[in-house]
Amino acid sequence: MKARVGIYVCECGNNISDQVDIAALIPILEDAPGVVKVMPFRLLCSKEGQDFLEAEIRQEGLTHLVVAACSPRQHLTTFMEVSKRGGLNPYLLQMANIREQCAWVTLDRKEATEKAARMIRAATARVVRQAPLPEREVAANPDLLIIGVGISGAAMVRTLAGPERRLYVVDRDVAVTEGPLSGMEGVELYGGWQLEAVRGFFGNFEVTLSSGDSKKEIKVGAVAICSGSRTMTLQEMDYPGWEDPGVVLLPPDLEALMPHLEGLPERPKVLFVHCAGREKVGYCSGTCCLRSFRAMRWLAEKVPAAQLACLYQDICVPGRKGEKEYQGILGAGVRMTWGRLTGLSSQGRRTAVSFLREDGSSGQETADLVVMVPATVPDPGAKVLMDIIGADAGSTGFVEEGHPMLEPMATSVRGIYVAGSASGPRNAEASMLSASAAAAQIDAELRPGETLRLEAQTSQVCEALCTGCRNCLNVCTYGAIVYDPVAQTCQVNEAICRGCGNCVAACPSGAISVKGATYQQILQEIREAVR
Amino acid sequence: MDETFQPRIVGFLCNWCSYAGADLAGANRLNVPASITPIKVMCSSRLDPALVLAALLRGADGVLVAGCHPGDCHYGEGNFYARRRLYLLKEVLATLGLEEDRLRLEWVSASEGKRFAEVTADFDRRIRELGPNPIRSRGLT
Amino acid sequence: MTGGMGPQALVPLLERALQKGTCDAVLLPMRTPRNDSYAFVLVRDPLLLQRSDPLPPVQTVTGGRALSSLTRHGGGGLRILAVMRPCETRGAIELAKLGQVDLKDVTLITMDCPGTVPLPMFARGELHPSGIDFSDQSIRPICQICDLSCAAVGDLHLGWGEGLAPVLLPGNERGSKVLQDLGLKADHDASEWSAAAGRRAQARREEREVRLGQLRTSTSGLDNLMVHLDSCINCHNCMRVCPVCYCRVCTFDLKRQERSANEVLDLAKTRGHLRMPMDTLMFHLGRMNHMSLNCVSCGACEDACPAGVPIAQVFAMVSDRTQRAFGYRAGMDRKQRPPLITFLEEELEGEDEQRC
Amino acid sequence: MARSGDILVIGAGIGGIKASQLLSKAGHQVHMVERTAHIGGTSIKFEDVFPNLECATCMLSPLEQELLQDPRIHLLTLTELEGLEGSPGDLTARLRQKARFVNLDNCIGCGACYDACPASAINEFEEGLSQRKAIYVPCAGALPNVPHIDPEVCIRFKGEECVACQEACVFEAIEYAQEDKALELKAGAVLVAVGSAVMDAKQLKRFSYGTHPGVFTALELERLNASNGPTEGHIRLRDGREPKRIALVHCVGRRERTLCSAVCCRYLLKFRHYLRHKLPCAEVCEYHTDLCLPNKGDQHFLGEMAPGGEGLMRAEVVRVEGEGDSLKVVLSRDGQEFSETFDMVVLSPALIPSDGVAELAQKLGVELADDGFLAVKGVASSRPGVFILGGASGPKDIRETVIEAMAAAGEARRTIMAKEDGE
Repeated sequence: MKARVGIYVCECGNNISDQVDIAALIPILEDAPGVVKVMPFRLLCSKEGQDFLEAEIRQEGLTHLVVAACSPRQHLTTFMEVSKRGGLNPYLLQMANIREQCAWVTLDRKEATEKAARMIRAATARVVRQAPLPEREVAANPDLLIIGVGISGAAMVRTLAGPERRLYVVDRDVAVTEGPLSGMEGVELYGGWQLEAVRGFFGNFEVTLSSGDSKKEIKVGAVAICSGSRTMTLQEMDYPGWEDPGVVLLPPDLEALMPHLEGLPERPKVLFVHCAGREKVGYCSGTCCLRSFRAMRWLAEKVPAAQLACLYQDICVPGRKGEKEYQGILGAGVRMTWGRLTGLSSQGRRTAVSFLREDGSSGQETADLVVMVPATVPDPGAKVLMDIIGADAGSTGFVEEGHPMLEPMATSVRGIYVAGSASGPRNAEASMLSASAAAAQIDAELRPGETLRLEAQTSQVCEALCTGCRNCLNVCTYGAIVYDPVAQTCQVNEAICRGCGNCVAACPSGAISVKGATYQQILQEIREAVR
Repeated sequence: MDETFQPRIVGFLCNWCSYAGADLAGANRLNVPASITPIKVMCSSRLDPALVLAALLRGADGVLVAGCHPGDCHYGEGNFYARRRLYLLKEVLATLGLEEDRLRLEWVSASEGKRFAEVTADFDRRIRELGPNPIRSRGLT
Repeated sequence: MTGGMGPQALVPLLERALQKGTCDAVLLPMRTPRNDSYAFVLVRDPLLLQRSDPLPPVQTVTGGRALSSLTRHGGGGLRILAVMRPCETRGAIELAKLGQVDLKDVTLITMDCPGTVPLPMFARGELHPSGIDFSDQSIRPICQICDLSCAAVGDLHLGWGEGLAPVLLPGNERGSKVLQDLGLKADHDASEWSAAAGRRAQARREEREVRLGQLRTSTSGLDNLMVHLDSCINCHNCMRVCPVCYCRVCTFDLKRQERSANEVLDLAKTRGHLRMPMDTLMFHLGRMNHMSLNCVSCGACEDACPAGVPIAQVFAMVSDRTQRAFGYRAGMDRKQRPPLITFLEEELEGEDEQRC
Repeated sequence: MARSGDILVIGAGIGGIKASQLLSKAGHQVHMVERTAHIGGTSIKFEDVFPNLECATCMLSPLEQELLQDPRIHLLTLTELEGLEGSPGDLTARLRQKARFVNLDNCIGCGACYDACPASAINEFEEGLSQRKAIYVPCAGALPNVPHIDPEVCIRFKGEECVACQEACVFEAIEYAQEDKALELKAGAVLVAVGSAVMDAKQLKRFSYGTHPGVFTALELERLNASNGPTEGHIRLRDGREPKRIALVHCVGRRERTLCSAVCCRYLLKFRHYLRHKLPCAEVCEYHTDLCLPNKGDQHFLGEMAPGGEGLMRAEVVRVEGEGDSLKVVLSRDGQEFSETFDMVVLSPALIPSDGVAELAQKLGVELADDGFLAVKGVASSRPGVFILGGASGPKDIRETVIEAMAAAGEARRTIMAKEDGE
């Protein structure tokens, strides 16, 4: 069918017409190939403008539409809607941004007019090369695999359990099968099982679980990593003299400290050593200071006679609660000493703690009990897990978030989510919070009974041209490209592709093209731009 | 320098940062050389060097590629690859003494309207120094 | 190592390899039945090795391509000993990185290469050296500036020539393994050879600098470049024979490169004149952009050019620079990823950060 | 009884935006109420954000555009809550929308009216570093790209016969006759994302802020560095000179407020990056008591911003004294007092409850904490169906705010669902 292109030039009140001689434009545009109508309009984005365009599309039987107006960032969606209403596929529309990028930035009216002509002709040459793109969807499986049932895992199960989606819960601990989560509606517990393989993509993952020799295949739409974290052991910190009996780790459950308090002198001196292992792990665990302060308060109640001291480097208590606790223990007379722990040693019945001061001089404190406040480290399983899933584990070994700020519950792989301290140190409260955040995101992005909308402008591989060199696969940030060993070519998974076009440029064979930005479309734009 | 020379510069702008930066230049009514004709691409990494070459061989006096600053890419890493590809093309041109300055890669963020104006003005100046792309007069492609 | 003086010394060794089942097949150049040319042949029968010539005086089809057709996308599990020149081997290694060769079951055997004579002259019978040695003056210009002609890039490498006692050197585990299987042990004292190889490389490197320097002056700028490219007839042979041009169809042969008559006329109008056929520059510059990072300077393109364009040397000139730009040398390091599928976050930035 | 799956989100900062978009994705109609004339909150004031030094505008403007085009999100700018009645799943919000005096549908944001306007005032968005007109958008790129008239400044509203903007506008978008509106909305749940404010550094006399021109607040430096800011990104002293020695002061008001503002350490480190680029010759000294680097990537960030701790010193700033053009910063370390001289001092004032939060709490019928932030348990307020996220309940960085936004959205959704099942 022969192209019938309509070009509509918005005067934008006077914003465009003041700088661009639209009358002079019209003849230049009219002789562009395929153009059947060129028409100025005062304000195309207005109600009247939109109705006018809609009517024009029908009356003129337009096959392609060019709107020369403002920035597509402002009104592309507006005019795509208009196209739809006019019965024209919205991808057969091209905008020429002759306001922001021409009229408003060009002093000389003649130059502005010529540039506008180039821009509009470029848009016209491009639009006739554009193809209608359908709005596509894929069916999605609402079921979810949750890995690990610590605080965050359990919270997610409680939040998401229900009749409309199955939850498969895997944990290396056999006990969970009989645990508090057993018997919940739609929840299948796999205690003592682990993840072996994950295939597929968001909405349609195929997962292999294994326990000893037995395997199980399940299908889920998404995976939530809740593998948690743990605190460093004295051995891992490996400070000289850590074996000293007077040295203990701050336990999760403070009651566990009691035995260590027995047999201490009348007014025992208890020294809390913060940042234990921080140098080794290379980050501040963020949660330990508060934990330590609470322990001090608890201890002060249990053993009022105790003299409490604290060796610290930075007090990290972001927010409201922590600072109050801090002021509290300062008020209670806990002696704070700045120092970087270098070693421990027994001194009679006491333990000597050596440290470096900021000026480099070394200092020493002795105490009847040394309580080490340990760094938090990722669960040993996390890295393995990341390898299986193909998501990034950061340099710290914790799961990397999809985006440190905007996508804290996502990972680098779409459909794989993370919650709790698997992605970094978190206390119980923060873990709960992150769990309900992740749950909310999954619930919103993977709604039972609904399909997933696909990007309209995705890449596609021409099998005849692909040599299977996998350059595209190597540069794709989304893992949207797979190599098919049978066809010996690469293929794009359009459910994942975001249409950036990186793979297109990576392919020397020209075997990949991205819909809506093909070689020809851009080339035609170039041609007119350099005329 | 030939005063009558009106350069033709193709400006490939990434949708997320540089195109927005160019819009901001407009919103602020800054002056951008009329020689630049913008072409929007989703990401600087979409730019197949063959297209850049095509632009130069079709007579573009200059080709500007503008993308998000390294680390800011909307798609994560696209601009890192774009940087390598265009650097390669520049090296090829440089080895053959083909005025690699006609090709320029710049980072312009969505808030850098002023920078966009400066970058384009400077590039326009350079292209005017270089004069018309000899490809045209030599009848080559 | 045992007997022989030159590459022929490899033949008995290869026979033994086939007999002992060290490998299932040997891939190496053989004389054609009419003794007037050479081709790579996959040999399973030791007796056939009689006709083999591990180091022919001319390069016909490059070894990398031969290997590619055997192993592309994961061979058939056939354990192959492949005998070829360093440049061909480097081509094979590049192809492996590009998924066009699978080296899993392949043992690459290389040897010092004195160079080859130009294919056209050889084909016309103007040059018919039986064997070729390091003093030969008739070798191709691209060979004359090859500083990697003695690079031990194979799993096994044979050093020889110039009166040297030939040495067989394993380049890695796989190479040593093969020697073991054959009941041979690596020549420990390779000092004499490596000294000689070093000298050859050095001399060639200097020659390369000089010649490419001259070429650079003579090609610099559009006019000068066209002096060399004007004779191009757009046959694209250079691409077709290139061992690292691995595309099914060359991008520059695709329809999308074709210009509509309208566009051409349009150009004719706006320009005084128009060189036909069009897009010669697009093709060559485009190819340099696609291939120069993988170019191994094997010279196949130049051998194949009917118009006498010194295309291999131009490519050598370009790829020396582009490869250096990314700290890459094609085919030398099997582990190193090709430059365009990787990046460093901080690199290639001009002095944008103003210093104090 | 009518039940509503709609959700009311108060505050259009990054938290409110993320929550609204998640809810819209989940199929809810969202009413988004913003007190100012524009969306984006505090985050859009930043050039870069830690720890990746990403360009904030590049990060946020796509989100904002998306929000404005989202058919399920109904944005009400210049609007505040008056009262909230009812129970979870069936709440009625009474709102008051101030007149914009500019027709949102007609205006295309060309800005012709700014130039025409004769009246100008201090631009609050630019931390008072620049002037704006009576009809204005706070900064280039602010969304929606439609100005509003500030009746406090507009001379017409002071009785003069000015129609300058109306005459300048070819779109008949200026409507002096507009009046404040009272609105009523039904919603199943309410999300409060009003963020936090920055303590007025003038209150801490010892830092000489407001009395000496060389003393700046962090937000002032942010705007000075912003390429869309008052100086187009040139970091200059108030008299236009380039600062040579700059002191970055941590924990300003930490003791007075007994809270750690959580973000200062990292944004002050970020400033090192700004300054290194913009003023490579300037000497920068950073004075901190503790370094609060709670996220796994922060230590690495510290290493990049201050390699080998260069320019970092653990010392408390006792006071800042003006000495002509320059500033004497009196420091104390392990009981020892000493001083250093600078020409620019940048303070990091504590984050405090945003103004009007107490009133808002009343109107919402939720409890305040003793320190004036909204009291929360997780993201739940004291009133069922009302959820709090981000800075409203204490100092938060963007990351934490986003997490709470998603959590709050989820909780709100669940209360509504629970109610609906209850039907």
